[in-house]
Amino acid sequence: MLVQFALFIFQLLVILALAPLLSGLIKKLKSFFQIRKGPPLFQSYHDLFKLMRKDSVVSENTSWLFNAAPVVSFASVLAAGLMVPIFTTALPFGFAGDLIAVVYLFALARFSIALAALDTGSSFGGMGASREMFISSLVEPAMILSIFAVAINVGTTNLASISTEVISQGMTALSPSHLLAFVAFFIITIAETGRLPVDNPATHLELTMVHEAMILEYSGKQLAVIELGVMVKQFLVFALLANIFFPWGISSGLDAGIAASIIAFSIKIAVLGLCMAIVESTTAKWRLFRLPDLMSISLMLAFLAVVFTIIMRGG
Amino acid sequence: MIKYLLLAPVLTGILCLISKKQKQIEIINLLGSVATLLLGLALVISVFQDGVIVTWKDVLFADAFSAYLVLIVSLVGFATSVYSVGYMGYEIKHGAMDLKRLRLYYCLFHIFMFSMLLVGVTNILGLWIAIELTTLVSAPLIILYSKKSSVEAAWKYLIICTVGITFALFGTILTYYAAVQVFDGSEGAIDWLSLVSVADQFDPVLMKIAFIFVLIGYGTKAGLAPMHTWLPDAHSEAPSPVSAMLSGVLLNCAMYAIIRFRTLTAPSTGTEFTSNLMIAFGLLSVGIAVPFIILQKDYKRLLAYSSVEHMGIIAIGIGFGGILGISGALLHMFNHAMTKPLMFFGAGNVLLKYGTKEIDKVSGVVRSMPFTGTMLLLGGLAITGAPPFGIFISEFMVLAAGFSQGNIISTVLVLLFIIMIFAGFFSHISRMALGTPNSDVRGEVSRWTLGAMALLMVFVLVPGLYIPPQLYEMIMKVVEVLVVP
Amino acid sequence: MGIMFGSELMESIIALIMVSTFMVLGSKQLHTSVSAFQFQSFLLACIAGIVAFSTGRIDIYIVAVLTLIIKAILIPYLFVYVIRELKVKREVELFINISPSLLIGGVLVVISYYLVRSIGNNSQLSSYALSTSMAMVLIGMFFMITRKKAISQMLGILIMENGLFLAAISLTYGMPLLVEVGIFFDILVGTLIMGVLIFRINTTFETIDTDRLTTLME
Amino acid sequence: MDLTYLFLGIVFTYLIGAVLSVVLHRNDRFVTYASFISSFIASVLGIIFSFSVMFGDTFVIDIPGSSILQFGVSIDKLSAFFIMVISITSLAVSIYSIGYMTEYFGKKDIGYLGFLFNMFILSMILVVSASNAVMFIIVWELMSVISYFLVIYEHEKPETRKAGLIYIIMTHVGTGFIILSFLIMASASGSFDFGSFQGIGGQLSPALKDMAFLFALLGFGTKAGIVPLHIWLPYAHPAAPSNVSALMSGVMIKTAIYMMVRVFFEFLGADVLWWGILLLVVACISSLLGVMYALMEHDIKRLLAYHSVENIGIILIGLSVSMIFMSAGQPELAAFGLIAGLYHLINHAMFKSLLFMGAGSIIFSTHTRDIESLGGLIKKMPWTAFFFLIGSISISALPPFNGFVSEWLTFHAQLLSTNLSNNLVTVLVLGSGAALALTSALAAACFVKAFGISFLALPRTEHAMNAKEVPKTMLAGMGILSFMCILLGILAFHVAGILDSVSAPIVGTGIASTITSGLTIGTVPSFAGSISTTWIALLLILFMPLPIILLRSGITSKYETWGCGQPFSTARNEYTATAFSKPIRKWLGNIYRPHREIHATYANSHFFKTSFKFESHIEEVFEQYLYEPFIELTLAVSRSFRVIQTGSIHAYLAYIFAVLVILLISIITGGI
Repeated sequence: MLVQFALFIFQLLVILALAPLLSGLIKKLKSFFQIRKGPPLFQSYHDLFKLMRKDSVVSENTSWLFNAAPVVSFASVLAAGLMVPIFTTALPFGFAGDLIAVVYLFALARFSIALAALDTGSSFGGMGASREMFISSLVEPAMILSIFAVAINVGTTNLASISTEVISQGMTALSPSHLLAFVAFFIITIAETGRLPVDNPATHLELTMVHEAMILEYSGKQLAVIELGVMVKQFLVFALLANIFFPWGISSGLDAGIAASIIAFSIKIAVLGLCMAIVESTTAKWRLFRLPDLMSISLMLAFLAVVFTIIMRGG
Repeated sequence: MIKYLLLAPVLTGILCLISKKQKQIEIINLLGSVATLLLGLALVISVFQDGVIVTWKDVLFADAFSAYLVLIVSLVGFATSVYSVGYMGYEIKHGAMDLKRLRLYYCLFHIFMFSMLLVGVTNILGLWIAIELTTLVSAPLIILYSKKSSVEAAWKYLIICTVGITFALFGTILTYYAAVQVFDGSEGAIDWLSLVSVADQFDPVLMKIAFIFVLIGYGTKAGLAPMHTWLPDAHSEAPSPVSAMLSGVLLNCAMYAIIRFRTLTAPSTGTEFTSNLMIAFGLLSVGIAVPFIILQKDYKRLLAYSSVEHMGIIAIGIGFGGILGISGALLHMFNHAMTKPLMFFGAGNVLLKYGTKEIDKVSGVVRSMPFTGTMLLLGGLAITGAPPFGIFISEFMVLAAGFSQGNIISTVLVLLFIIMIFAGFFSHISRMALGTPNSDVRGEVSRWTLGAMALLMVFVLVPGLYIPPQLYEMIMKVVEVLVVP
Repeated sequence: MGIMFGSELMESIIALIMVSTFMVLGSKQLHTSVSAFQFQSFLLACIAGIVAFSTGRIDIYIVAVLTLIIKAILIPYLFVYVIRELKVKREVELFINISPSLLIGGVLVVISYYLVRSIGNNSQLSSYALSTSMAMVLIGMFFMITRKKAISQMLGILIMENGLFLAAISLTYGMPLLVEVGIFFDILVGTLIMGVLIFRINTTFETIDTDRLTTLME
Repeated sequence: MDLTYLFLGIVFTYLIGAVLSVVLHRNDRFVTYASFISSFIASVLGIIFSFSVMFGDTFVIDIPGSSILQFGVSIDKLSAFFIMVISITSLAVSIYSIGYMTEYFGKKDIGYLGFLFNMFILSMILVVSASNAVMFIIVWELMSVISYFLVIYEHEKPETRKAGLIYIIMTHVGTGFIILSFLIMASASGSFDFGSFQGIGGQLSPALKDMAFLFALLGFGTKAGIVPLHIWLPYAHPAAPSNVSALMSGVMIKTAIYMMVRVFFEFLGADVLWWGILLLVVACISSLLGVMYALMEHDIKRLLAYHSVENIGIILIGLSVSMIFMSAGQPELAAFGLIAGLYHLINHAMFKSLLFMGAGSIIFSTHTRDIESLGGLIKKMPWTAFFFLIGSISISALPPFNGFVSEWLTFHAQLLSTNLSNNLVTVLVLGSGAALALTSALAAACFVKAFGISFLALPRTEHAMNAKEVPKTMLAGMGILSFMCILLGILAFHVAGILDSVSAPIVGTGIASTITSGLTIGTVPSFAGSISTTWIALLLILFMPLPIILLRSGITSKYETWGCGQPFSTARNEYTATAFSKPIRKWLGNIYRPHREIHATYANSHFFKTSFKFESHIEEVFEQYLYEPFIELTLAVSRSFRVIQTGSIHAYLAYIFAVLVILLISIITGGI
């Protein structure tokens, strides 16, 4: 029981502590590719602390929902965080939700922020919410199919079990369908974390904003909570990518293996961050109405992954 | 018993003709129809308790089927005579009728009743005379208002039905001839019972020819397509109470004749011959009603075409045969006889108040005349075969019979037609009943008309939820008479 | 079954009846048609007389007399009366011309003949009478279809009824008297009502051309 | 025996409610109390009754009857489950109606509605309890007819009349198919008793069996509202008073699912593979198109009606997957699919009725159904907003509410198809997961729109400006169902056990012990995966204080929304529902076929617009390309038949003559 509680706290702390670092890392890597210095690696922490110290200005049009949305979205992202294996597969709340539940917890976060965006009555809020829900509609089918592809491969949707199962399969797990599913999921990650070419996290240009448009009216502490939530979500999605598809090195409990696990995880995340930075640096933002094409690619890849898995099993 | 039953309407008719005042005529009418109803019920009871009644030199006789028809005729006759008091009273009040015409109307009405009762309680030749008599009596009833269109309708009615009836007589004579050959004497029996007992010895080809003539002949009168063409004219042009009688009972009388002849024909020719013919005519009738109901602009014609449809369903039920098919058809006769007059009563009230027969010019009846409007809507559902009304049950029985006899294609076709008719019919009725009234019409016609409708509504609704064991037993007895092994 | 006496005579009378039917069908004058009908009714009365004589039944005598009075005298008179009163044009108006009509009439006779032949258990006379009467019923109806005037339609019906009568009297030697009387009564009343209606039509439509009676459609 | 009295008690309480409504119809207030309190009491009895049957034995009443018309009641666990769904919903709706009907006081006859309302619920209960086909069809049509009369309650409006007509015709067509299906089964069993229909599939020839299936699918599909038979829903639901739409959409269309389960599984045995596949395809199309059309609506009730199409699709996905498993001889998996379907069914009953009541509350206080003219209602009607939000979250399948559980179960039912030996079918079922995912994402988008546009930001018109919170009874009705939504979400482990006892007799095996353990529900052993909505809810509650503590300190000041450079921002600057759904409209343009019309009038030059009007429509594809051509064809054929009735007596006589001659000739030739 005590071990469980320790794991619970540890997982939470790790998520909250490392999420801003990942943001900083990607920014840094991107700057590297753009041959500029870029912000310091820990700039995200500074930003958050700065926002925490500020007062909030809230639109007079809003209702209680505007204040509740950051709370709900933050809580749901954290709850999801407890189901995602990061350093260990011995998750205290692994039973409480599987991969599908994690996806839907993210959806809950998105839902609440989108409503809050509409609550301000600003055109930007509406536009952001509209686009966000549009993109999420595009992402969802591909996401579920790639989850299916992974799940039928290993016979489970529980994240911890997926990791252990993939490890136990050894290198045979790296089948074509596994890799296809990975690519599909990577594209989804781009959309889910609001990165180029889907959304530009750095922009405040009205025509291209999606997520930023939604939270335009937030300021101060509330903005900090939202930003932290977004970072955590990004961290979790990366963790998913890392530990579903390449779980090697993850420890199976709170023991000595955890140190190795931390190192392995850091390397995996860094590599993924690098990939993301490369993608972001080499593509321009796409028009909103070209996104369906991108998501169709992802959907097709995921579908092929499913088909390959089914064909491979024979019968 | 039978004699008194026949005497009552004749007496009433004569008394109506010689009465002086409107009140007097109405009272005589009501008393007369009550007497007829009671005598009819008495006849029904005694037939079902004691079996077949034969009186007056074998000319008059009553078995279960006769009793069934008598029941229908006297019930609807009673309701209609109650309705007539309200309807004709309104017409008199508004100057559309005078006392002379009123007298004539009631007289003819009761003679009409007499002729229809006679249909049920006589032999094969008497049947012909009775049916011809119904034509002759009802034609003047149609031209009661002597409008241009009703004269035309009456002429078509008279000519086409007379032609039909002539065919029927020819068929009857051929049947009689077949019987004479079997009895091998100059004096052939003409009562149903003796004929049925030897029907299997009749010459099959002769009986085929005879049945074709009878089917086309009485089928004309029963409104089977393609001999139905007079029906929408006559039924829509007649005053509404008369339309109710024409549609509700007269068609059944003709159908009664066909069904009777079927029991004479089928034993020698085989049931396949009669069944195929009846199914074919039935399907044609139901089918032909579809386009005319869908495109109809006149609500009384709408009801008339619906009668064509229902006669078709009865024919199909008989054609499918089997206990289920025949009992379904019989029950359908009853249900249609209750529902169609209800609709014509409603239509009559609408006509009196709105002064038009065009569907498009009537709206919001439930607002302007709540009771009539509700009855129209419910009746519209009932007549198109929606549960929980009686017609649904009998239609369902017919369909079930079709399936159990393996006539699947016909059954599916019937169902298709019925549904299309529902769509057409109900869209017209709901357009009339719902919405806001398009003129400042307010109030019901008279309590008499409402009472008549309420009475019929009971008979429309009850068989849909509960078939009393008495009625069921009665139908089973009739089926015994009609089933051809 | 069968009576020896007069069966040959009856056959020839039946042949004459057939001829009279074609006379009705073939005449262009209304008066000629009515006369032909009158002649036909007279022949029918003769047949009834023969049957009555050979069977010795009183009621058939009555039938013969009734036929003579009603069909051969009363109804033709009624026709003449109506024609005179309404000033009906003498010339009949047709949908199908006389010669094709006659041809179709012939076809109908052939159909009747074949139909009756397929009935088993028939004497020669009765099959002869039956085919004639069936042909008369069919031709009567055909007559109604092709003639425009209301009054011609009445005539058609009466020819059909004559056909019936022929069948009734020669096949079964008459039906019970009560029934016969009933049938006669019906025919008479029917004719009267039709006559009345023709007057009504004439007053409301100002023509008795039934082709004009087409206000009721659909 | 006690149950008999209880059942009769339910029936008679409804009847008493109906009779009282008629008797008291002159006094609006009395009649409202009388009829809705009766239906409330009856609903309570119904809940008690259904639970006693669900945890007891099958309940049977046989009424001896003669002839074909027989009545009898047979309530097994499946029926009891549906009685429970009906009763819970009608309980809430009854309370709601007490307040809602005040809207009609003095305008309409309340007694008429009260009578029909009670009879409507009663007919639904009888539909799911009927033990014989004839009785079933009668009460089924009774239900349809009564709901028709409820739909046309406000028949003064032309669109209501149109809605009623479309509804009754469609439902009648459906009944026709049902009759055919029953007749096929009855011709094999020789009786109309449902007991004799059990396993009748084995006695039918394959062709007839397929026919029976197809006819039943078409018949019940019409009532359930599967695409393309759904066209009546978006007309009928908005036309009816909202309390009635809540019942119609929440429960009535479910009765079709009830009978589908009976016919497909119990009667026909669900042992043909393509049935399941066909149903799956239909279900996916329904769910997708349903939600897609919902997105384009800004009439709140039409929007909800289209969502019913969507949710029926989701229910049917569970059902069809279960059928596929049945045909593959895997009853445990079939049980899982069926549980998923039934779970979504009860969920949909709860949140859809809740949402319709919410829509009713909006209409009650704003008198408009157009969400474009709403806005800001969350401040005027906080409780309504709160309940509507719960409904929205539930229908969007967000954890930990009930919609999430059933969609999770459905996803897993789809995943279980890996146990099928047929690769093609497996791929198809897994592919349908994408359809379900898209559906649920679009549903979330749609409810962000529906809730956001109508409740949030500033009021767009006077309607919304003058809105007031609705009476307490209405809130209570919504509150009950909101509570149920949460309960069904967080007590998933328990509900799944109950549903298993419903599905076990149907598929032949119970799987409760394998799928539930503690507070979690999982899948069958061949596949791992589990959730615990209870724990998710606890975690969410646990984490909520965290940010709240962070936010607590510091000053929050109010200021106007940034007006995008305009001096001030007003309601006119707000995003509209049409604008919100624009990206999706453009993306799915091939399906929607949107038309846009822009009318601008100019003063002097091209640059000075005096007025500007923008219109955007989408095509009603099914009406336009399926129903209208059919109707046109029918009318054209009918017109060509008019020639028959020329009015010429000669033609009429010629018909008779022709028929006679033809028949006589065919005797000669031996044709007949």
